[in-house]
Amino acid sequence: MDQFIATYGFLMINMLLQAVLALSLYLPLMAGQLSLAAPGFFAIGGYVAAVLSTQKFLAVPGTSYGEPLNAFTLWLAGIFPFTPPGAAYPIGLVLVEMGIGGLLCGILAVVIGLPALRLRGIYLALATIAFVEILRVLALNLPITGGAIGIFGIPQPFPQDATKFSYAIITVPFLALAAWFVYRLERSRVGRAFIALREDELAATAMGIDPTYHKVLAFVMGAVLAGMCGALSAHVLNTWNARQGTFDASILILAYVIIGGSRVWLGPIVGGLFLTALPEVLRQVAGIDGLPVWLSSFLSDGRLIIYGLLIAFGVLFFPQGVVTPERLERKAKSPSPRAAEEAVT
Amino acid sequence: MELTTLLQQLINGLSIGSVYAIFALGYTLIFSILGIINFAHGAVFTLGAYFTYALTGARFGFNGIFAEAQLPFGLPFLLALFVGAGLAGLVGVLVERALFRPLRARGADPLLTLVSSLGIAVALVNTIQYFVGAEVYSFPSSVLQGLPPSVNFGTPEAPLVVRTVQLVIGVISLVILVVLTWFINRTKTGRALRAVAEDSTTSSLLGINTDRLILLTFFISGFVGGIAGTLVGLSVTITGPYFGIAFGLKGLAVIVLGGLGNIPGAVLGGIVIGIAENLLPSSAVAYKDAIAFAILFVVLLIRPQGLLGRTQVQKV
Amino acid sequence: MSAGTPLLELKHLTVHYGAIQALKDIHLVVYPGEVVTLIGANGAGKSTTLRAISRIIAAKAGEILFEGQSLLAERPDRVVRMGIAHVPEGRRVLARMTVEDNLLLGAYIRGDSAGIADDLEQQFERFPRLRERREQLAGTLSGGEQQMLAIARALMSRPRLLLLDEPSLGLAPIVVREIFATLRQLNSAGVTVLLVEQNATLALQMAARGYVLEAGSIKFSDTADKLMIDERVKQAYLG
Amino acid sequence: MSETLLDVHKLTCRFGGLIAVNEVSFAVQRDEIFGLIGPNGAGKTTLFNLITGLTPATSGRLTYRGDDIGRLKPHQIAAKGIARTFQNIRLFGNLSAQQNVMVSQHVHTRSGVVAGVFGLPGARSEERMVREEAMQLLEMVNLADRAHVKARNFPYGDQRRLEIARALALKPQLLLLDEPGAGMNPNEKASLSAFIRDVKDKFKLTIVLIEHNVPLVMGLCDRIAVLNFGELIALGNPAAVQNDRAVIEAYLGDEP
Repeated sequence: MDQFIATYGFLMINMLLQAVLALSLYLPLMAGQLSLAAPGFFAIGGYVAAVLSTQKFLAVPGTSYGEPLNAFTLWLAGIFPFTPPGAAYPIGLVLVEMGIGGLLCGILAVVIGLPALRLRGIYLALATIAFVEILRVLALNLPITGGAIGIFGIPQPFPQDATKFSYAIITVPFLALAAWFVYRLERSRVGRAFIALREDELAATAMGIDPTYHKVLAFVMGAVLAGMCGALSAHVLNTWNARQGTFDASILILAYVIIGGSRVWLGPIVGGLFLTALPEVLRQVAGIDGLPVWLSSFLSDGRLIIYGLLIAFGVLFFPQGVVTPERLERKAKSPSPRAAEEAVT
Repeated sequence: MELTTLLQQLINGLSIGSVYAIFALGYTLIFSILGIINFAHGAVFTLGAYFTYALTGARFGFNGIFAEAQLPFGLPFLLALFVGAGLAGLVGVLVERALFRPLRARGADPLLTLVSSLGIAVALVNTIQYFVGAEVYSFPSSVLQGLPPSVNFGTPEAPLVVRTVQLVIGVISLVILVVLTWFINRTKTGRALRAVAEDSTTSSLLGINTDRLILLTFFISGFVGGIAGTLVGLSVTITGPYFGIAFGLKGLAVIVLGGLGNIPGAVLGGIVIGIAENLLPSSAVAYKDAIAFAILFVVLLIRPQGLLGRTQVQKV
Repeated sequence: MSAGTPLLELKHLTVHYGAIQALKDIHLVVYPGEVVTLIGANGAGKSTTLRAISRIIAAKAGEILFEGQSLLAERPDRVVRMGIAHVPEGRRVLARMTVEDNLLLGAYIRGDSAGIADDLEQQFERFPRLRERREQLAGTLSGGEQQMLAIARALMSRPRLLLLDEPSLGLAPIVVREIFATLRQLNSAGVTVLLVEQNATLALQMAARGYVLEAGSIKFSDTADKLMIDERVKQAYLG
Repeated sequence: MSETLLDVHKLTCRFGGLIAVNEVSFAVQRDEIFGLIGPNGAGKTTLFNLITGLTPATSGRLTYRGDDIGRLKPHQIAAKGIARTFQNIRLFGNLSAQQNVMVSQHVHTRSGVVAGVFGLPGARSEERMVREEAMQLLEMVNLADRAHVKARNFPYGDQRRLEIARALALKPQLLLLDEPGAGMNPNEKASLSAFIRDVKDKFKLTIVLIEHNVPLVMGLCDRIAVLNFGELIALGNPAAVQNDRAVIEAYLGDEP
């Protein structure tokens, strides 16, 4: 088990983070807005955490890291008593960074969203791609982001010998909360307005739903989630640079949502978890004894080919995604055969 | 800026701009007919460059399945360029047959086609890497055999030196632009193509086999994409399998600037962005790659239909 | 008149739009040389019937025969090649192309450039206003001119059966009269016509026989003269 | 029948060179059923789009209960109490019948994201109320037994009734019905008049309707406006309109 966690700890954490990102793209999509801006906000969140943790909030006293905390950060760190002993950085501050990152992204999302969300369909997608690319070029050139090198040595809120899996203590609740939020949102008045806009914007506005307000709201919620996710990811990765949150990531996150299912909260999560794990799964399959050499070499070196083809053909076979509201409902209504049997006896 | 420098920058801009233009035409043709952006176009661009590279008889690097492989023959550059582009066109055809047509037949949301094209891009890029590794390849200087590396259009006192490669690229792209424009505007098939782009249902009521024309569109799109890939590869280097992705993104800026689905718009957009990038003051060169996207973003907000596009009335 | 083998025959034709049944069990026959009309209210399924014949929408069940040959396995462009031209509802001229381009596209299936040139001339004789506007973009034409263009374009394929969907839609009475006069000429020149019209009076004046469509089914059919005085038709469509 | 609910004054709408609605003026009185007829393409639906703000008017004035609504956005007009149905039915296809109706209660409810997500008491009671009201409306259109069926899976006639139920959930004073009988079978059509009257009385509505079925319009409407080529060519009670020469010529074709 320890061996497994040591090997796959990082992968598992990454799966959870990607699932959150998938939710952040799903939120605007819920209101019918195809926004690919999530990686941009993800990158900003990461830089916020990287800058704050390496330059503003200083390290825990008694460790080899830097100077003592100032009174404010000490106080912040003190609110969360579960900072593991021996850690270079309090978990509490990671949470504070997530809050700040999310807040900043939310504000930026309002500024960008108000003009951009007048665009429809592919035009909005293109505008958000432009946003992500502009951010990337800025990140490569600005002093505060460390230029091409980026920011490294982001302190870990866990003892030095701990595995990345320790992050589960933040990541699991984070994903759970995000999922719960979206799940509840779908059943609320505002969520219903989102979905109505996605189904038929014209009819929805004729029924009294303000399109601009709800589109911007959905966009902002997605941005906040992506920013928080970025802040956490910066700690997980230990370093942050302009390669985080690029156009490639936009593609990938969109694929999570479309393959997983774009009409219900569980879809993006399943897509994010599964597609993040897939390359590793393929690598493992390649390692099975007895496979012909060419096949195992293809499975390991060519796994991204398979990955791409799976996305390309996945939409052909699962046009609604793997998880659809209908499938979920059927599951919920009809008890499993086992349960039915037990009920009889 | 001195006049000669300015002229030189303009020529450079025009040269790369015309490559942007033919590349963007590949996007815009497919968009005008299917209403989707084919994100695999950047990967097809890369493929074209690699095909031509192989066809000139050049040797591959140490990585990948084809390590150190080399064709037993070498075509002259111009021939290799067109054969390579033709192969890239066939890849486009394959993508349409295997994916886009079945998706259309199921009445799939355009979003699905978009995601599917992204998947194809990932698969193509990694296929390249699988076979020939991720090294940088540059065309051997012998491809432009006999031509001097640069030409001076000025006087010895006031030189106006242009790299021969820029000229070659500019001329080839302009020829392709002219031929393509003639084909679309003056031939029967071109007329049918425009009809399908405007209204595919009505076109089929006129006896046009829309599926076949869509296939042709994918071939042309892949072909011009492949040409652009080779030309950029010739001008700089082939920077690896991801060569086309960044270029592909820039192509998006070009077509939005001109107006999605608008053919003259793509040409205009390409040239505008090519020149804009080359006129950038040297202090801002680091931001060169952001120029296209800044233009894209601003154009979308101010005039989403692009420079030459028309507004569409929403039907209630 | 109604003798010999039918040119077009629909048997048990059923069409669905998603979960909604648009046409149920349609039977309809058109003999060579006839003008047959399909009348009914908005949404009764008139256009759907024409679209099913042109194979733009799939039939769920039933059979469509043209000169005894099934159309169900054919693509839309093949149907045109077999001799059926469809003038769609709302005209659907290619607005961003010239009048001439539109007409030439009508002859897309043909390869005889001399014959095409003759036919082009013939359309310009028939509709002189199109000649004046030859180089103009079709989108800039008036509604009546667009309707003429749509009909002329369909004729460029030399069809044996012309499917006409609401040619009077949105046109002034005087223009409508002009268009219907042309249609009568065409018919006497040997073109068979299946005409869909909401304006029942107009349609019945021109047609030999008519079918009345209601909510996706044929309610009844008869000769045009009898339908014209039929109380049920009068009540529902003639006011 | 004296109070003017909706006043349309010299309303004009151009699309490029085409004049879809040309200087149309009329007033709809509170409590009447007002018919809008005319050949296809006469501008009837465009007029509905102008009234509901979906299409901006080129010129002219729209007054609803004394307020100028010409510059309001569609959702603001809906909130003021004008509801509509669509000629080609625009339900939220993937939502259940009940959810479709619940969407329209948006303007009468308040709870925001936080209240909704955390299930605060206010939001919960609001949600319960919205659910119940939706069921009542569905019962009235006889769809309550299929409240959880997706809208797209209903037959044509049921979809029309569901669309009316959805419009009623806005608690409008003015209801615009765009061809409520289109695509209905004769049985459904026959009961449509009674249904519309019933709805009108129950909800104290004023109704403007576009309809092609002549007997239906003549039997149902208090007054009728006739449009042709975007112009108002007649306005009056059914008998007067039916005998108007211009109407006969425009609407019924070139009568011999």
